[in-house]
Amino acid sequence: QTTYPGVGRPATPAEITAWDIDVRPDFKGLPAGSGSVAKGQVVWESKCASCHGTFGESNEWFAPIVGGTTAEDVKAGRVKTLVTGDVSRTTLMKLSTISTLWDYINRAMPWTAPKSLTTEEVYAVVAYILNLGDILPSDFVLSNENIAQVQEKLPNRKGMRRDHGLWNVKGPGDVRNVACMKDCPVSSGPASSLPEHARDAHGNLAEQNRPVGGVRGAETTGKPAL
Amino acid sequence: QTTYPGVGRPATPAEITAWDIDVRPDFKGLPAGSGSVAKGQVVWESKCASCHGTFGESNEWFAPIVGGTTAEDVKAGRVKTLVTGDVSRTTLMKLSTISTLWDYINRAMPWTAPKSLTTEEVYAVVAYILNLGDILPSDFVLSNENIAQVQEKLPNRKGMRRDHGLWNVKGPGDVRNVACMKDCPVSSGPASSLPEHARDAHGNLAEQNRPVGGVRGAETTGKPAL
Amino acid sequence: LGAQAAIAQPPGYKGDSAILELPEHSKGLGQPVAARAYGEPSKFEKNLQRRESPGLTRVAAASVSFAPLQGLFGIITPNGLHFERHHQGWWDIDPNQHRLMVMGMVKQAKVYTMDDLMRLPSMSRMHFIECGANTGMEWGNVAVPTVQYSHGMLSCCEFTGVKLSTLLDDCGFDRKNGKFVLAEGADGSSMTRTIPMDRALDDVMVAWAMNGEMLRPENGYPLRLVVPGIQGVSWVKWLRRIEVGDEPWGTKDETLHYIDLMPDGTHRQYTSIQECKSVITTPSGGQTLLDKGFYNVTGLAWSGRGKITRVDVSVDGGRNWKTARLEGPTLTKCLTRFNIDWVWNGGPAVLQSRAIDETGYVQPKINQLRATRGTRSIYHNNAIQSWKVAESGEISNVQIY
Amino acid sequence: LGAQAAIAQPPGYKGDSAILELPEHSKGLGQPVAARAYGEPSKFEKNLQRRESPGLTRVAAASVSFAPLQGLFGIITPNGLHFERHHQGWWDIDPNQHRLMVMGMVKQAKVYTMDDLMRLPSMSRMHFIECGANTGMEWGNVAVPTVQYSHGMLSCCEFTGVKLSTLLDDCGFDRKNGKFVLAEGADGSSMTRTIPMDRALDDVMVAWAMNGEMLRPENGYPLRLVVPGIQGVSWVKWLRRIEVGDEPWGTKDETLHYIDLMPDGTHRQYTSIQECKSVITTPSGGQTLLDKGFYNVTGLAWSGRGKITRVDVSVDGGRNWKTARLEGPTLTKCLTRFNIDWVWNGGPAVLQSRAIDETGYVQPKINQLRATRGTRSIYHNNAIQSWKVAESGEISNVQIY
Ligand code: HEC
Ligand code: HEC
Ligand SMILES: [Ca+2]
Ligand SMILES: [Ca+2]
Ligand SMILES: [Ca+2]
Ligand SMILES: [Ca+2]
Ligand SMILES: [Ca+2]
Ligand SMILES: [Ca+2]
Ligand SMILES: [Co+2]
Ligand SMILES: [Co+2]
Repeated sequence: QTTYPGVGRPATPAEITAWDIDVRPDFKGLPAGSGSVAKGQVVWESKCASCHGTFGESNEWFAPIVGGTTAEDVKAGRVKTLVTGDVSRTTLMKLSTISTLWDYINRAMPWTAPKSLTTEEVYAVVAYILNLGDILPSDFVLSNENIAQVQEKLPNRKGMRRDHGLWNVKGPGDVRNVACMKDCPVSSGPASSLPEHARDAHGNLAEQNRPVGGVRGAETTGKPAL
Repeated sequence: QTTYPGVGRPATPAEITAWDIDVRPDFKGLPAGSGSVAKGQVVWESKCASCHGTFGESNEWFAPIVGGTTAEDVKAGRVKTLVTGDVSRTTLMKLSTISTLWDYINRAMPWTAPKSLTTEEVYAVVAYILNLGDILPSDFVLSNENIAQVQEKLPNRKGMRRDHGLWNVKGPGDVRNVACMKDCPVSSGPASSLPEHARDAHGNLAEQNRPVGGVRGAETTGKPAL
Repeated sequence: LGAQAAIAQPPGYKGDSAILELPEHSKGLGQPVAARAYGEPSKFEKNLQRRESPGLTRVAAASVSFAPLQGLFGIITPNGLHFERHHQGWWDIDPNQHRLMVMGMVKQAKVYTMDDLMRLPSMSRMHFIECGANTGMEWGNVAVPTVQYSHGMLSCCEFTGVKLSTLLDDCGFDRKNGKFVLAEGADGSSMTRTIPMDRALDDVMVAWAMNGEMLRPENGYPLRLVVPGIQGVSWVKWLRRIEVGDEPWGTKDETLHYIDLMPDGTHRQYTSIQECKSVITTPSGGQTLLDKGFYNVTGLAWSGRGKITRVDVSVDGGRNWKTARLEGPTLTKCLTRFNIDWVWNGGPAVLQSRAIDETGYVQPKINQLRATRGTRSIYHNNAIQSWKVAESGEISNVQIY
Repeated sequence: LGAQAAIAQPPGYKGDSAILELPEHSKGLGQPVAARAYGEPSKFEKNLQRRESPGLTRVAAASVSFAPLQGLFGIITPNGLHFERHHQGWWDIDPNQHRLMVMGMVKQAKVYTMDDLMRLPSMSRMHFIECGANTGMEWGNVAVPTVQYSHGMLSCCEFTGVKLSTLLDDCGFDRKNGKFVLAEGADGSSMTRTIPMDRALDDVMVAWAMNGEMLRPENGYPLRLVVPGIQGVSWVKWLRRIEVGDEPWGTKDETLHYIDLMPDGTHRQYTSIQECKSVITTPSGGQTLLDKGFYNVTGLAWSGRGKITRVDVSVDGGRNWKTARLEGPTLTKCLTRFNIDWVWNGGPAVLQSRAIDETGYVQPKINQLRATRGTRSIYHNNAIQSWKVAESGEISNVQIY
């Protein structure tokens, strides 16, 4: 006897198969199959490059997918420029689990036709992206058999941490400010102010505020701050 | 020194005059002036009768203004049909304070051109309405001088009460139900049910309910209740 | 396998095509952000509208439109579906041209612009607003089919504004002799209502916002009075003037309407407080249950005298009752949403709810109200509402006591 | 006469023409009820829109529109102005074709229609939703002019739905080994997020309604996850599937985005909780004070770890603080509106607010956050916001600590 008679029904196996597409870092959910770098190049150039660039370098639609990783990083499992650099981060610089790439492309790409790729195409294009990033050789065939070994080549595979207080609702905050009330220490003057060019970068603020009330939006079209 | 510097400013005498139009039962606020029944008839027939009927009898736009009061009532100050009758109530049957009529016509009538009447016109049309109700004679001239005496002729002037608990937030409720929880006494069967003709009097209820959820609106167009 | 597996599918049944064939929205690109700079409900929600009750009033500019309570959730009424009641039509007033005058028995009569008012100490409170005539059509016999028409002159918002007492203080009102306040609107009817000073100094607000944005034109933009617990007609819209006085005003809607005809032929005047009331909104009249089984029965409870402390629900026409869950927060003079489990066995049933407020007042039956007020009343019908469930699953409005 | 009478009018001044000459709306008949079956804001409110930040994202279907906090009131965000964040565009999904599947480590995988879900025991709760990237543009230096762009990925609604735990129980989930839940959307991105089981069993809801009506299409109609206190990206919209599992999923938005680059070059993953934060919304950046004198300073405070207990406000850039009034109700993981009096003397000033939640956590300064997380972060910037008031009355965005 169910607690909620008449509500819901068992899912059929075919229904579960149709929707249960997620692939986990431990490869639970990964369908058997394979795809070559060569085939991946075909997929990439016909279905992906228009947005992401022939070499995955495009900044046009999204941050670049490929770039910023070295053979050193592949060995270390840590991307060095993340420690020192202030550069924009590519997908491959951040990627710590290959399942993430597989799962995401499989569910969401190409952007205007998500879920249109075959399993082989997904394996292939993942392989090709890693090839573009100099992680896999040009003759590689990625498959459910060898994907765990490829995982061990990801440049940033050791780059993630979960030992912080922002995952557990009872966890500690990062910083402990104190609520000083009187004659509190403060820096002298603003450490940063809105740059003059940013004042109108969002349009005329007068038109983004109510024309009534105790305040008005500042006129920012062609006028300097008063 | 005000608590809220920069906020608000004194009202000028002319501003107060322009807006302070209310007339109270004790005639505070009533402007000096007068108007005859005869003049009232002219106002009524040109500016009011189209909606309220030549004799204030119209049910078209609103409940009738005139009717349902007797000479007896005028003497007693209580409208008798209110005690016994189950008839629809006219304005004059309910009216307990003449200021109410004066104030309302002055501020709100004619409906499509409120506040367009002169003070004389308001006195006149109030007089005419009371004449239509057989409360004032046809040669009467209503004025701020005699309005208090006319008040003493209103058929329902003694018909109002304020001794109840619905005016004071801490007052007692009218009825004291008790929250019986088990085997409570109930009448047998519905004392009243929705008449069949009322089921579709508000249109097709299927179109007034969300087409999703645990319930649907009943189809009430041309279909009897199931 | 769980018990549900027992609900066998036909042999060869693969599954629901809504699952097996991926929908377009799972396989394509949707619309961009800010496609609608000010959003609207789904096109599938168009049935939920505010509606008039045919024949209730003669003209639509002095009329009522009812909120579709049968399809609302929680306690907040979406502004687009807030009930309407106008006496001479609604206007979209230029807020920069709107003024509020506070005068009468004050040391200094003052004029405030909207700029001025919005600079004053502001407050935000959630309150219900109910027309005194709500459920008025049901004083005699059952008259209307759905909860939209029986109870839909009811809404609830978070209001923001300044306390009326702040303005009265700012003008130095006569604390000794100022016993009443008149509120007056700027529309054609220039609606006027008397508020006793104890209310005015308690929780009455001069408000410019509802549910996070400015008042809607239909609800008094740019300024209205909020008079918690008191019938909606006192919540003067398009508020232009406050006068302090020593006597009530006996205005048209205090002398000719919003008065209660008692059995002895007298009228009660200034009946203002909306007493403790509740109603089941889903399932309710005019709805049909899809099939037997489990249902969440939900509704609203409120009291003009304070907080709701308990709501009981009966499914057998008032013979036996169970206490419903109240969704927090339970606030003073605010709607409270209640929910309770129900398994419909397919037989006839009558659903009722009964609210209790913090004064201990128990929502009455209609016959109890009639015993005091007779049958010729209109306003302040806070009786227990009964919904009869037929074996077909169709629900209809009945009176049972 | 009061002190105000001192503000003398020019000789011969009769008064304001907006008062002396009665406006049209006081002398005519307005529009009827239900002129708009679903209402809209006043035409004078059109400046308050949700807006994109130019250059922030490359494509508007994977972007953000910001709520105009500078003009909102109270805690409820009107649905039409709720912020948007889509990854592959929004859809208006037919609710009768929508399904929710609950599967994975459960005794019985089940499919629910919307009809099914809306029959289950429902609950209503008010919660804020904030994108983890809110205020992200300000990690380095000041970048945007107004609170709409600095803090406008923030909204607050009353949500109605069923507890996720009710569904998990209904399917008999594996209490021993089921440690995480995956939520998946039905849009093109089929957004997936991992929710730890302790959250899933606590206050997470599967919701179909916001602010009294069904979800808006932009916000997940007909079904979304509500994960109180957790960043908005986890509040999966157009929810189609829940899977119970024993490991987190490391999805695209858990591995490539919504991760925090620490000074040592590692990324923090699964940073989810929106820590205690506040901001003054009026007066705020890009606004100009009308003149000297009294102002109500108002803003919002919230915490993903519980209730707000106190908000302090400084007008001298953090040197001295006063405690603001909190508007009730103060609810857990919900916006709290604060207000405080201020008299602007015409000199320069810097306005700041600092919230404290029930865990005792005090909202930090940006330099304190940077000391821990460095300067290359994007998400979870809950720093104290500073608004500098120039002598002209124009207010601008600055960082002061
Ligand atoms: C029409 C443009 C378009 C096409 C074609 C396209 N993408 Fe994308 N891609 C995008 C956009 C936009 C995003 C960012 C989506 C978001 O914000 O969630 C994206 C994101 C991605 C990401 C995630 C990057 C990250 O770091 O988050 C990957 C990987 C990716 N695409 C791979 C592919 C592959 C492989 C194909 C072809 C099979 C493809 N894309 C085709 C536009 C496109
Ligand atoms: C165009 C139609 C129209 C015209 C012309 C008109 N009225 Fe009215 N009158 C109404 C309506 C509609 C109401 C009800 C308003 C409401 O609901 O508040 C009303 C209400 C009244 C009432 C209140 C009745 C009651 O019991 O509440 C009085 C008195 C009245 N009118 C008098 C007049 C007078 C005097 C004039 C002319 C000077 C006039 N009316 C012209 C339509 C009209
Ligand atoms: Ca069923
Ligand atoms: Ca799975
Ligand atoms: Ca510029
Ligand atoms: Ca001023
Ligand atoms: Ca007066
Ligand atoms: Ca009929
Ligand atoms: Co009313
Ligand atoms: Co986000």
